[in-house]
Amino acid sequence: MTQLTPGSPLPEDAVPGQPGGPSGVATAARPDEGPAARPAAGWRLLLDSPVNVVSAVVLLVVLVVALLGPALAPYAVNAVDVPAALQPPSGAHWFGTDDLGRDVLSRTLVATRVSLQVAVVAVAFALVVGVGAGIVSGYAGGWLDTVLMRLVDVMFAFPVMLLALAIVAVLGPGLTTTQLAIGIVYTPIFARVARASALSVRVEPFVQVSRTMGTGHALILRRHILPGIAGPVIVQTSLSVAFAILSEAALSFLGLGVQPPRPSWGRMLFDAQGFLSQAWWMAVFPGLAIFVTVLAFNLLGDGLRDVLDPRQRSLLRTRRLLRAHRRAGVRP
Amino acid sequence: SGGGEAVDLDGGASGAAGGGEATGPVLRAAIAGEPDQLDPQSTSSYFSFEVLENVFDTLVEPDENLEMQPALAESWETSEDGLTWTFTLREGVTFHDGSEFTAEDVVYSYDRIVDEELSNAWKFGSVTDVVATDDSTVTITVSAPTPNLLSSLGGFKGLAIVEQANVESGDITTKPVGTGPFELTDYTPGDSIDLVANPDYWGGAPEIGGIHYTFVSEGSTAIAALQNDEIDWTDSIPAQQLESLEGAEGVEVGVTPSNDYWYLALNEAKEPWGTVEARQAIAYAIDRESILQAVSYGTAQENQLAIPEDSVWYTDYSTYSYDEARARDLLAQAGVTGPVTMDFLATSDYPETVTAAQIIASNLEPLGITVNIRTVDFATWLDEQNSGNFDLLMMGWLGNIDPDDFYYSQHHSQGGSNAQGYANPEVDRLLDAARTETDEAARKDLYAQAATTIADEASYIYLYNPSVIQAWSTDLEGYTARSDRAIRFRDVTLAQR
Amino acid sequence: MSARRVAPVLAVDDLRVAIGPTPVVRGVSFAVEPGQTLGIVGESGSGKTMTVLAATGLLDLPGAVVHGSSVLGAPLVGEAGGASTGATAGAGSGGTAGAGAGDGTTQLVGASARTLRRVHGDRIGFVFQDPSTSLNPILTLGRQISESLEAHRGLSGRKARDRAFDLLEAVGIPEPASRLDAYPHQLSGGQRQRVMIAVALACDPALLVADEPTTALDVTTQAQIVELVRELQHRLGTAVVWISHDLGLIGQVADEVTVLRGGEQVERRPVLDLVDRPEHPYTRELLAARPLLGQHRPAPAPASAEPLLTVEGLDVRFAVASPAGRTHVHALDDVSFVLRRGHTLGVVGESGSGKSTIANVLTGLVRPQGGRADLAGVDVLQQRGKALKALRRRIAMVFQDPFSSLNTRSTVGTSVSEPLVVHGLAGGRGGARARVAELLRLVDLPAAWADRYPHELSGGQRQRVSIARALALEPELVILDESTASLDVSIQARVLELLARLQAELGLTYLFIAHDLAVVERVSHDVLVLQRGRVVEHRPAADLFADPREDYTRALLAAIPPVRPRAAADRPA
Amino acid sequence: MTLARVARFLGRRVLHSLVVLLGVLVVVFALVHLVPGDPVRIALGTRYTEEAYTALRAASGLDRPLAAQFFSYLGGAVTGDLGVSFRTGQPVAVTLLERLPATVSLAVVGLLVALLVALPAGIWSGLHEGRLSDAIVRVTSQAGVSVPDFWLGQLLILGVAVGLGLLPTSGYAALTEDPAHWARHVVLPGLTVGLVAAAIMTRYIRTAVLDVAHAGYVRTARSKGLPAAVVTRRHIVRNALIPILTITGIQLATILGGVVVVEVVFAWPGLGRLTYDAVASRDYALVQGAVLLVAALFLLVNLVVDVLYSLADPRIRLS
Ligand SMILES: Nc1ncnc2c1ncn2[C@@H]1O[C@H](COP(=O)(O)OP(=O)(O)OP(=O)(O)O)[C@@H](O)[C@H]1O
Ligand SMILES: Nc1ncnc2c1ncn2[C@@H]1O[C@H](COP(=O)(O)OP(=O)(O)OP(=O)(O)O)[C@@H](O)[C@H]1O
Ligand SMILES: [Mg+2]
Ligand SMILES: [Mg+2]
Repeated sequence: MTQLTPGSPLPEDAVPGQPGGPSGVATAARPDEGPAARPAAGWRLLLDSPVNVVSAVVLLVVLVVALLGPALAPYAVNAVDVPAALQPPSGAHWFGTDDLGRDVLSRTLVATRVSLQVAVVAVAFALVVGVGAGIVSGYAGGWLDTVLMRLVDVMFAFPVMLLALAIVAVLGPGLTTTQLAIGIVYTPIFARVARASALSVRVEPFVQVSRTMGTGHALILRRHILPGIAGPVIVQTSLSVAFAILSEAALSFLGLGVQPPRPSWGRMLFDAQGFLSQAWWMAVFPGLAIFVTVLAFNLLGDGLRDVLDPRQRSLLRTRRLLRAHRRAGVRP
Repeated sequence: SGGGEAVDLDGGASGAAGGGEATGPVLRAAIAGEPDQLDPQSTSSYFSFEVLENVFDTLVEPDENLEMQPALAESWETSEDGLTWTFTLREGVTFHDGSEFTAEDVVYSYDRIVDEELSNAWKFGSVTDVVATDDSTVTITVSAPTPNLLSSLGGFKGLAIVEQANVESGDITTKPVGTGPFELTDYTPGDSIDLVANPDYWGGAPEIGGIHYTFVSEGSTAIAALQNDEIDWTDSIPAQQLESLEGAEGVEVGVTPSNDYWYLALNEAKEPWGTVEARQAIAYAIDRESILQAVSYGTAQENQLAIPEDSVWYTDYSTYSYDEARARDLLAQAGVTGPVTMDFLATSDYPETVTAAQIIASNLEPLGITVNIRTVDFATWLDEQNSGNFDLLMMGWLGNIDPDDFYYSQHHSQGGSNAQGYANPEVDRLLDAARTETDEAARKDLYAQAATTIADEASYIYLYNPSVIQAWSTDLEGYTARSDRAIRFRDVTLAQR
Repeated sequence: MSARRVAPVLAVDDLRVAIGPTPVVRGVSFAVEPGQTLGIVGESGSGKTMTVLAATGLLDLPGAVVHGSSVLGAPLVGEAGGASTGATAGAGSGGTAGAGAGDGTTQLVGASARTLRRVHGDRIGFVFQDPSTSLNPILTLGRQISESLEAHRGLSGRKARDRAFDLLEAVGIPEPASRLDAYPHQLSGGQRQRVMIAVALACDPALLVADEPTTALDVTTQAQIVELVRELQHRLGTAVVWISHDLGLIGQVADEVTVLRGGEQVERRPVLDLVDRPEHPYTRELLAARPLLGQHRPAPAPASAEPLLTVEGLDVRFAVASPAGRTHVHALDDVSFVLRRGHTLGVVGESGSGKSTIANVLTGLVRPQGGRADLAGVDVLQQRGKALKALRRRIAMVFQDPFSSLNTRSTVGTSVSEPLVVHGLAGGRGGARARVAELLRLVDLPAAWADRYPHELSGGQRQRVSIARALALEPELVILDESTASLDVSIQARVLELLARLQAELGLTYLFIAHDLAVVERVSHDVLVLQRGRVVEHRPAADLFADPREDYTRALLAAIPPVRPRAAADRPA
Repeated sequence: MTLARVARFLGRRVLHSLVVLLGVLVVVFALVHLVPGDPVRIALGTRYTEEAYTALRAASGLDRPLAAQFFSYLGGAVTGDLGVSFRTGQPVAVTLLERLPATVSLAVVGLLVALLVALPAGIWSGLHEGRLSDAIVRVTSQAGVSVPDFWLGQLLILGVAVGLGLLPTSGYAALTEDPAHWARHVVLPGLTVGLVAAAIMTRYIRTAVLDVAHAGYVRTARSKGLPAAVVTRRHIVRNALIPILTITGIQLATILGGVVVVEVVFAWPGLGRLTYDAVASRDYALVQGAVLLVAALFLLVNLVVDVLYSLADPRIRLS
């Protein structure tokens, strides 16, 4: 469910258009002789939207927490204090305490690193393997492409959660397994995105030109293909990290992911399961942490897509101009 | 109808017995998990026994005080030398499929357990022969006096009398045929099991019409269902939610101290745990009170030996207390100087092991012991335990009645469950002697000595006896939560809805 | 021009459009009378589309603001122009004027959506540029035509179908009866545009707006569409606003022409006036740059020059996967030719005739099924490894689209120096920079532009960069595949000049691919005409243009607009 | 001719699905057979004896060479025999089929909920791009995508079932046996599944509508002066329905294979929970079968979507 969306092989959403690609931009400004003004840089467009700014700030905070987690935590993360168990939020324990008297705030903070680490390692794995396979497939074509893409089809036929479960069943639960399982599950989507982009970049005239000049594959890959697929891959990475966090949470929630006493958000929700009616805070705060982080990644991914998609991009520029105009108090 | 084929029902909770018999309301029971199979002699799942308790009979069975009472055997005699037991069987008992229950069925059932080396075969350790003297008499010969034979044969439905045809057809795993108060009519895996009252039950037909079991592992779900009158009975109640149930209208809560016990065991094959002092250090280092609170919310009974306080076999013992300084000393005596890492084998199937592990990890940290908690499924857990891949583990023993059950196989150097590798000739001698001692006072004394030594040397670090926690609707009358966790519904009545 | 002054069908006055703060149309005025055609011409981005969309109330852009006036006249076509009306015209169209002025006219700027809906399709019909996307793929043609009849005339069922049939017949669709239930993808591009015209004319509108209706089509198809519109207009007396960036085409269709530049109307004149006595320098520039037959000839090349490239029996087939299975396209079928050193060979033909495939074979992008190609003794198709790399230095290619043939992420310098780096000729950082500067100067660009990115350049400048890059390795043969096709005429003219100068200076040999015969005539010494992968004619340019032998060639030539607008020829002043 | 084309198109799709299914089979088989550890030993657990081990190994065919095992598994799978569960000794196929209706009924309810929410929201938002309402729909759907479904389920249990005591929190009756009972119980899990799916679908539907809304033929339709409702219905929505159909199919397939956690939270006896239990008890034969079944369902649903797609789109039907 939640965890599954990334697998949905929908080209519309999975593969945003090529930045600077030839398609769809015919109506956009085509300067005649005489250079055009340099358009607003991508990151400025990105930070133009308050939603994106808020998302970026949230992610920055999450990142800081992930890096400094234990230092920020008011209590030792695994310090058991059973007499103080199940205390509601208070001045001493902002997020209350769990069934072993551990500070929920401290655990939520420290869990940030674990949850993020699992997601990032898993997505990094998927990115390296998937993008590698996708580029080879898209650039080389031929039987290699056929074989790799059939393999991707096969991977797509597995429901994400079941595949992850099956991998955990085989390798046993734990941090490494979780990372590997999520990584494997997300590999095909990267392969598809990279392949689609590589394919579209490969037939770009500027790549054809390189080939007619006798440029070697390595240089073409490095100079043209890799930068060419960067946009879609960045978008996919942002979205995949979001979904990987959810996947980790789901696996840990089933008790098959991160193992105690190490806290992850999903594991904390697993621990909270039996205490829903007495200690809502055990479930609400880690759940919120997941929700907010994932939402920020998703919104930023959306923002990135808007900025990296040429069609959206021109629209954004127009809006930006409009706003600047309105601010200046000039009526067109 | 009585004889003839099993009555086929429309499979619903509305179950109406055939043949025009009067029927009572159907009891809806939510158990915390799903049986793995329904062959009483093969399964080791408590969820199976929750159902099968009401489907099968044993020769004898424990009453509420765990004294053995006649069941399929009406009476029995022991020879002078204590080596021959003669059981006289009840007449006129039939299986649910209508076939007659005879001595041959007893012989078949016991032979099957021994011949196929089913998990309870060890209970026949001293039995040399089981013979059907005539249709209603069974003679059992033992190699040495076996004072606990009755509790071995009747302690729980793992020793149930099964029907040969049912076993051989293979149906027993899904549609078992017994002699008990209820007949199993329908099993929908993943969903429910239906029993219908057996009008011909030798103990008298049950008042209720049948039982509809569902499997609800989520405690809060079960509790809500009970409060919403969707079920009449459940044992899927996490201790921490007991409070929310107490005083709830229309709900009765049963909390009874059980015969089960939970313990820690250190792998003596791994250093430094082969040293008594090192094990004792751990026994002093753990905060029993916190563990007890966290796993049971005050419902369990602390106990530094296995047998609970209510039992006639109880021995008073309270050597250990939470004492960090003492633990340090002992560790030093054991020659432990540097930091130690400890592999704690826990299992997700018994969440209390995971909870306790986290507390213990926190307790041992100041001693320089780093505890790595490894949580695996129970099958793997057993495998790891048997292969000796652990430093420390926590587990419980359930459903024991005789003191021999509590100590022999766990601590005798030849014991089948001595995974921690404890060996003490003196304990061996005491346990062997107690096995055949027929004088109850002398026997109790032998066990007291053995148990004290075992605890002193921390073969097991005993923690507590948990309670049986169940809750049911006030519409359900005549039900008691038993300390051996047998769920018996044959004598209950249920107000018509 | 007709001597009688009649009420205009559409009168636009001082129309201004801004998108946000950016003005894109700055005061355009024109009027079009019944039976007349107004041509709007201008370079890409000059505001042609914006003008008509704003004038007709079809502009639907967030942030667009329209000022000025655009009045749709009330009179029925029949009353005003004296031309015959269509069979069903007039019935019920009288009372449709919206909440406009009391005189029955309708102000379209700022009109309510309801008013506009009544006008669109009924009084104004539209034909857009791309016939492949303008028709709904999942509705039958009949349905798409009858839709507006239903909305505006209350026609449905049998009657609407009959009318749709008449319209399909009128726009020259063969077997109209069976086509009523066909879907757009079952038609060719030209046929689709005919259907679009049928859709636009369904309700006998007083005004037909055609925005580059032929730009996506072949020259021959373009000629047919032009003919069709003229014929219908003549029959129905419809007023037409025809947009194109091609002054030659506008000359053919328009009575009056409006020239736009950067959103500004630089000139509005009757077409003959404009052609004969252009006032504004920009108009003059446009006229001069117009590729016309028989105007320019390339500098003669030595006829005795040795052959540089010899191609024999080239054969290329592509496997194409369609939803219905695999089929084959015979892109090149036994193509042979010789190209002499210092000469230019023009390759012409309709879209899909195989022009680019020749280029792709020679540059190694496509592997042929048969045939050979010989570059001064080297077999082009058989080289491997080092020899192949050496060969790549000798053949350079310039592609059609200046916007996509440069990597937007690389600076001009990086792009131009890429071949140098690849072939190890960079000679260190400084060496490469110097050579890039030299190359940029060669194509008339400031050397300092090496640090610019493509988006900072105009189309013509980008194409110059592409040419500089092609020349980096001092190739013997330069292949130009539609290298000027996407440029505006004035810029195209300058690039063609540059090519001619480079050929003269460096002694280059060109393989010049184009679909525009006038352009080809301007640069080619020899011409090769391709039709569906086969060579139909291969002769010296002068001979071919003077005396085309094949029908196909003649059709191609006929499609080129004449020097003097045909409107003039048809209607003597 | 048309029929033959469609048949040829479908034939290729079926063949493709079969190839993929074979791949799935290989992967599933490899997953279980090429990893360290002895499934039989672990499956036996407490019941482990030398004989039982040998017997179960033989019964599950694990004593034969790998290739032989694969081909017999393949042969079995083709004839509907997926082996026996290590834990219960029941045929895997029978167990799976018993659980299938629960999952399918939940998935269908979830999908209905999703469509009910996502169709209007997605279409509205796509048609009103850039407006405030669009922004609200976008952020809300993004929030829906970001909520862990099990958390949502727990919040629903807390709020609706425990807090208000309105609906049962768990349990199940087959739809065919007791529809009223089933209906009461399906509400909460159905909502949980449906709301998350709705969020995802809203986003895709919005994209589909947006793509179409910018198409040339929509401008043509406007230029005909058609009423706005006609343009929206006939030209935008009908064209967008083709990709929406695909999205719906994929979503159904996704839900079918993805309700594991929700089934666990609501004690819904479907395939997901079965798989979870099988994983927890390391019942490899069952895991293998369940994954295979769900993958097959996924491919089947996609195939059905392709059929509908080819019928709905004249470009494929008649090309
Ligand atoms: N959707 C849009 N958003 C912002 N600016 C636009 C948009 N469409 C066009 N423009 C700008 O409006 C100006 C006029 O564009 P218009 O489409 O009218 O040009 P045109 O003369 O029709 O060009 P072409 O020959 O390429 O169709 C251009 O500068 C263009 O950049
Ligand atoms: N890579 C390819 N795969 C399949 N078919 C191709 C491929 N390249 C070209 N074709 C087909 O080969 C034929 C010739 O194409 P080519 O590009 O050479 O035409 P062209 O004359 O250059 O047309 P245009 O004027 O449109 O550029 C066309 O029918 C085209 O569809
Ligand atoms: Mg335009
Ligand atoms: Mg071409």
